[in-house]
Amino acid sequence: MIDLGWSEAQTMLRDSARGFLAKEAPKSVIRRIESDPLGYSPALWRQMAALGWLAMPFPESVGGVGGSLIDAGLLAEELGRACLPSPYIHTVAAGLTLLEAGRTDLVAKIIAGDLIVVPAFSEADPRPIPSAVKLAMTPVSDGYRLSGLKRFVEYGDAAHLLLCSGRAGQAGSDDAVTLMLVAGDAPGLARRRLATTGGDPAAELGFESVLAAAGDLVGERDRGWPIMERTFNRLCALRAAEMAGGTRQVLEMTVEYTKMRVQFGRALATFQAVQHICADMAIMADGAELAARQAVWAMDRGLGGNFEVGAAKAFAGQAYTFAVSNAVQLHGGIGYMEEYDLQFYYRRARSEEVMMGTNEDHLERVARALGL
Amino acid sequence: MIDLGWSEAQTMLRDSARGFLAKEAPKSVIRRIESDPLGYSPALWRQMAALGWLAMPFPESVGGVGGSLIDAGLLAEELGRACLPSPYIHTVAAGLTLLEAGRTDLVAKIIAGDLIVVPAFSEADPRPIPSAVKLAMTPVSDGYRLSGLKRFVEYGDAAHLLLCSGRAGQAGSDDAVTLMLVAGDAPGLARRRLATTGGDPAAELGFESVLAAAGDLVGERDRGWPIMERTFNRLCALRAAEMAGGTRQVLEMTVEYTKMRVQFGRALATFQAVQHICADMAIMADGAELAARQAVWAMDRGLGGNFEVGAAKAFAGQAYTFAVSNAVQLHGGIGYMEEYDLQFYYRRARSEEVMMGTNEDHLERVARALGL
Amino acid sequence: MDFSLTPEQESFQKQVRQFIHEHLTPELRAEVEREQYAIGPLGKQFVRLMGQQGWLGIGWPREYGGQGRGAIDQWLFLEEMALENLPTGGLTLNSAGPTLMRVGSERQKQEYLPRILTGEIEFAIGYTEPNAGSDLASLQTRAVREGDSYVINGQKIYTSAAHHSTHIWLLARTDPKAAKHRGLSIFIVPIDAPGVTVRPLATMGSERSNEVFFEDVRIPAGNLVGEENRGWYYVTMALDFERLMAHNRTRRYLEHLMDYARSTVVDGCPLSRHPRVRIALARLAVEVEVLRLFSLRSAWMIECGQVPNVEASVFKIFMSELNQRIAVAAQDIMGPYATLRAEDPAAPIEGRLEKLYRSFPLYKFAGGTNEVMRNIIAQRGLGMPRG
Amino acid sequence: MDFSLTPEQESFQKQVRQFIHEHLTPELRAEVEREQYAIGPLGKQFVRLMGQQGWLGIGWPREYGGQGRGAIDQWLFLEEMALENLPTGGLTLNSAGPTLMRVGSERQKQEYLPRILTGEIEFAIGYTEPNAGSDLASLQTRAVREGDSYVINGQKIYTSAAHHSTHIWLLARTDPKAAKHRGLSIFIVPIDAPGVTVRPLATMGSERSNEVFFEDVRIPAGNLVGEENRGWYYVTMALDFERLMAHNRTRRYLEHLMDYARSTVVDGCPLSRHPRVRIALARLAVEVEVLRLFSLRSAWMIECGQVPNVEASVFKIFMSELNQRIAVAAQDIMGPYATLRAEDPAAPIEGRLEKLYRSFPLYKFAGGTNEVMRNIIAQRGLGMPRG
Repeated sequence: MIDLGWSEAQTMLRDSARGFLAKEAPKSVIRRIESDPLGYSPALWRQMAALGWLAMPFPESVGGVGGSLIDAGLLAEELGRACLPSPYIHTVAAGLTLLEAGRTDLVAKIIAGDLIVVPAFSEADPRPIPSAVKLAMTPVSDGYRLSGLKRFVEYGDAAHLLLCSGRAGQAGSDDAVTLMLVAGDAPGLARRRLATTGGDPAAELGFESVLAAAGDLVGERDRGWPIMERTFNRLCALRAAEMAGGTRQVLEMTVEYTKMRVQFGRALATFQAVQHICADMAIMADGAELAARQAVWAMDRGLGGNFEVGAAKAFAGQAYTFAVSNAVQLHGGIGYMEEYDLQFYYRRARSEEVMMGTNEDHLERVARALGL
Repeated sequence: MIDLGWSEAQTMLRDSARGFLAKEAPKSVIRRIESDPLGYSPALWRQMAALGWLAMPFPESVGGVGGSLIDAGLLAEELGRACLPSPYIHTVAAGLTLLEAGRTDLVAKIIAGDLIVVPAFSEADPRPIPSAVKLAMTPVSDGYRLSGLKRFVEYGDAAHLLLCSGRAGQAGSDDAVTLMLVAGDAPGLARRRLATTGGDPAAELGFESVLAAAGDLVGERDRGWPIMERTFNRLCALRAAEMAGGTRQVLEMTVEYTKMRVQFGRALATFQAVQHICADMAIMADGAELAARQAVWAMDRGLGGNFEVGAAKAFAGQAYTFAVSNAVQLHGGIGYMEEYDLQFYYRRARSEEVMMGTNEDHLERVARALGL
Repeated sequence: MDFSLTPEQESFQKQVRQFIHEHLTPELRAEVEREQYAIGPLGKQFVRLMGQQGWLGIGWPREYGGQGRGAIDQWLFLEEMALENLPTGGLTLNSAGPTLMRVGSERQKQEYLPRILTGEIEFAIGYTEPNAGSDLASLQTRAVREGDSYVINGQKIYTSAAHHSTHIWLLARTDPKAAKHRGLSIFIVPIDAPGVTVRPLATMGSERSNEVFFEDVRIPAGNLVGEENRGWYYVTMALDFERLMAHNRTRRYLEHLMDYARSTVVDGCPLSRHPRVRIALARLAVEVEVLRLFSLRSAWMIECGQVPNVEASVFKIFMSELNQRIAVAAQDIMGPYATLRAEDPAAPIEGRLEKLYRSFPLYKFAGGTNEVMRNIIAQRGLGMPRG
Repeated sequence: MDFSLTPEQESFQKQVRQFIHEHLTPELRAEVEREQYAIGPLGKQFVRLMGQQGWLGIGWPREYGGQGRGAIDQWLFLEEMALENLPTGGLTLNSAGPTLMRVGSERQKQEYLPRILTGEIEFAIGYTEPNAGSDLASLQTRAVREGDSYVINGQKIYTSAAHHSTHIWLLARTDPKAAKHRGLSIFIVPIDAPGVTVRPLATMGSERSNEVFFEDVRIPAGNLVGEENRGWYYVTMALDFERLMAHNRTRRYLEHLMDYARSTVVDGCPLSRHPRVRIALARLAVEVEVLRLFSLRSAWMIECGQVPNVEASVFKIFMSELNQRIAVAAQDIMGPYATLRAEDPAAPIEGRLEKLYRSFPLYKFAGGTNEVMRNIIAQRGLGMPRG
């Protein structure tokens, strides 16, 4: 039954999350996190685990709270509003894949806040298409040896565990992708954090004959593409939710600022040009929110989701960068200063728009989903 | 020496042309022309000839007034302002090619207002690229027999003479294009006016074994592409000037209307949102004008002009359609009514943007000119 | 959070499709394409048929002969109809009718409501005047009480349905001394009342519109709707009944363009495989999906008993500007073929996208200009102060 | 109508190129990239060198030691410098200096003008305050006459050159009772005057900016420029000297992007051969050309003795929004590589387009917001009435 609102429980979760983040993750904390080599806050991570955020989408049978991906999406919106760097959506998306692969041992650790797992799919060619997966996974007696490069892997340098895509077969079809878990501290793995616009810790991972055990295969060898695609879709749906949250927050900050800022004896908010720009931001924010929520819902329902997720990621990306650039314009000088909060969103919007598939990459996925 | 203004003589020409068109070509006349099968007004054409407009770009040695293409560009701007359908720019562009080909006999007739010649380059694939030219020109003893189709040929059904592109050679390279003059009433030539948005008389020409005399070859057989390109560039530069004139006129009409129209006790022109839209229209109008004038100047100077003309045609096309859609929006209902003048510009802008190469076709030409 | 229909809603949707499938003849389809908003003879027949079979009243309360269905069902119905560009009873059914239910006299209810439901009565909405567009409340048409009658003088413009309607739902000034919003009243004026003249207005988009002139038009006082001088309030109320909007008309334009791209081969492969065209189409498809979500949101809010005021403005702006983007994309993809009108034998997809170019401005200024809509979003939605 | 340079202008352009070629060391290039508008030690040296060789004064009248060249020559000079992002003396040379020539005292002219020309003196422009941005005339910094001195108290913000300047060109309120435009005056304040504090402001775009605080700063009355309370008039005059703008900084961004597209192979061919990328780059190239024409137009008008007021606003809006379009196109073309900052070893084209994303907002609000610029075009250019 059509229901576009949050339930009562979800409303409570949202309010408590917003309160928690306002108190524990003000911009001073985020500033510290951005300059910290880890790129996220382990202390906050433990608190998030204690609040049950990491248990949210997992069934009670494995120690979860039996919520849904929709609850995780709600939290992603709040994380986006707070602009807090954290591997939450990555760990949730990878965790659900581990759950499906029967790795309840790892899921339990995730829920406890003891394990950060992130998907490591993107390479030198960062497009989310099978042919871009090139990491070599050479079968050896005791498992596989991995060689190659991953790039733009968010939290890839801090994660305990990486869910890596690669190629174990000879040539074969484009789709013959294999998924493998690799420890973050595996010998032969060189991790380097990239310096990005967003200050979010995307990393480059160099694999030099990194050993992975046969038991760390996720799904079957050469048949990993559907799993990878599902993981990717969940991740991108949550990312769209994050961006929708960021868009909404930026709109609200801008409306507040223009109400308060007086020029020519009038609040900026009374100028028609200002109102019309804010109205356009609101339209984009509404669209991003609805599209993102539908994408999360579709993934929660177990639908394929290529269309919904592609649409959400592309639209939310467009909405977020539209919002931040107009927000800075309406703030004038102060919005451009490092010490003001808006710049976090401005920089993050750029990174989020192009990571995990650019808008155009997702539009290409949409085109395929439409049979074009 | 940089000089972006009109000379004194040009200013006089402009004022007299504007006065003439205001008096002789009001919208009632244009309405009549649009519904007339000819698609232009022979009476006005004779008056234009009498005013020396057709003599403008031709040297005195052939009976011209020794003006320049720049003067013709100025007149094209005024024709665009008046929104008058007329084969002026077509005949000027084709006429200069005839002049270069030594056909002073025909040029004299053009100047006298007795001959309308139009380029007939576009076919079923209307892109302005050599490979799109397919009209067969089969050599026979007494000349060539032409078979095939031309489409979107402006004034093609009313012109006395057509400057046709085609292929006389076997296969050969893409560039092996041949140019040929064909009488409008040649046996085997079926001409049909298309029903277009702009109401401008673009035509479809069916050639069934149409005979053209060997003497009507323009340039050398198989070596027509550079001539065709030069003709096309002159034509498009003048078209850009027409569009720039239309853009300026639409802006002025809109500013006047918003000054006069009162809503909520204030002239529309006092609303900031209205002012900002008009400012954006003005920016585009200025850009279109400068780019068009530079393109006309470049062709007058005998430069290659692919970059300047491509830039002008693409930018003016964008400017014109931007202007008309905002103009209708600011006019509200009245701008949407057939009996109001704005709709002529609205419809014409669309046709002019996509005829003679779409914006993208011209951007592709720009890309090539830039060596991309 | 749920984006799916109930099984009952799905089955209702199927019924609507079935009904359309049964009654959409090629002739009706052709008429609809030709006439657009101006309903022709076959369209009128179709409306009557819907009336007979109860389709007009799906959203009306049972006490007035309707089916009393929820907003989601109504929305599904509108969507299916919009996909085929079919008439649905329009503002008569969804604005004037519900207003009459609330504030009409018993006699008016009995006289009009049943015949609205059968499609016999149709109102043309007579609000806008030459000098009262966005600033509607400044209108000047006068209605003066004389005994048991009102005498009406003035002029309306852009009265699009006037030539196929039976009545005009007229907003006129009854108290010229009151503040401009306070001296207005609503009247029902038969289109054939002496002194009413309908003059056709041709539009750029080929939609028929009209001017309506009132010269000493005398109507019974009983044709006043509700109380005198409360007209502005009723108009506002009526607007709130119009918040349900279908997005499928826009979707259909995009489908036409996709069909064109799939079936047109350039440089050896269909345009739909050219990267630029693919991405352009996918971008529009995403926006059409967002538009669908906007229309779904309004339906859901009404279903929940809320009035989607700001949300309807969001839909309206996005819809109208998306129509423009589709028209512009058509131009980029089709080139000069985008300029061929339906009557030209070489026109692709029956000239529908050519027509869209001439029509899209209508969506941007009609029913409240986008500028006014943006004011609403900023002021009511975001709480920004009036300028 | 002529778009070509005279042979003399072409030869002057060659001289400028030659000068740059001789003095643009890799070290200076690196500093310029790093510091952007914050001129570093090598940039300062370069300015002094230009001063010694007479390049700073090419547009100044001969009587003040300049070359007295026309606006087209000045424009050619600025364009060549902008292409390499080199400092040109900025507002000291092109705004404050010419204002001093017109309204400065004889002593001020002798004290400042020669040393401006040698690059020894540089002014930071002290106009904007935290509560006086677009509405500059509402500024609150006070200058009070006390005997032979003025005592200044207040705060300026976004004083971008303050940390490498020798003086501040200060706009302060001298008559708090007058209408807000009428009580302002211009002062020259040495940056090392007691009571002046420069606090750095870091920006998102990594440009250095500053706040400047004035606490009982006492300056000689002779540092008043022109007459008391005529400051607003001088500011307006000074702005009219700033109408000459180079477009080449924007062009260079596009060239970087084209280089990237030419040298990056995707799916077996360079990005510059991918249709979507080609058309996107060509579109930007057309817009850069239009921007060039806008800047040329201003130069030509000044050459003809006109003040390109509205035309400068047209340039400024188009330039700033084109910078944004280039940054967005970079994102579309480069994908995540567009986010790599200069300090990352994997960053393409030295991170310049990454930087542009963080910087482009500056162009849109600094030096008059685009909103104010649009007001100017509408009101002064199109004659639309004030709201």
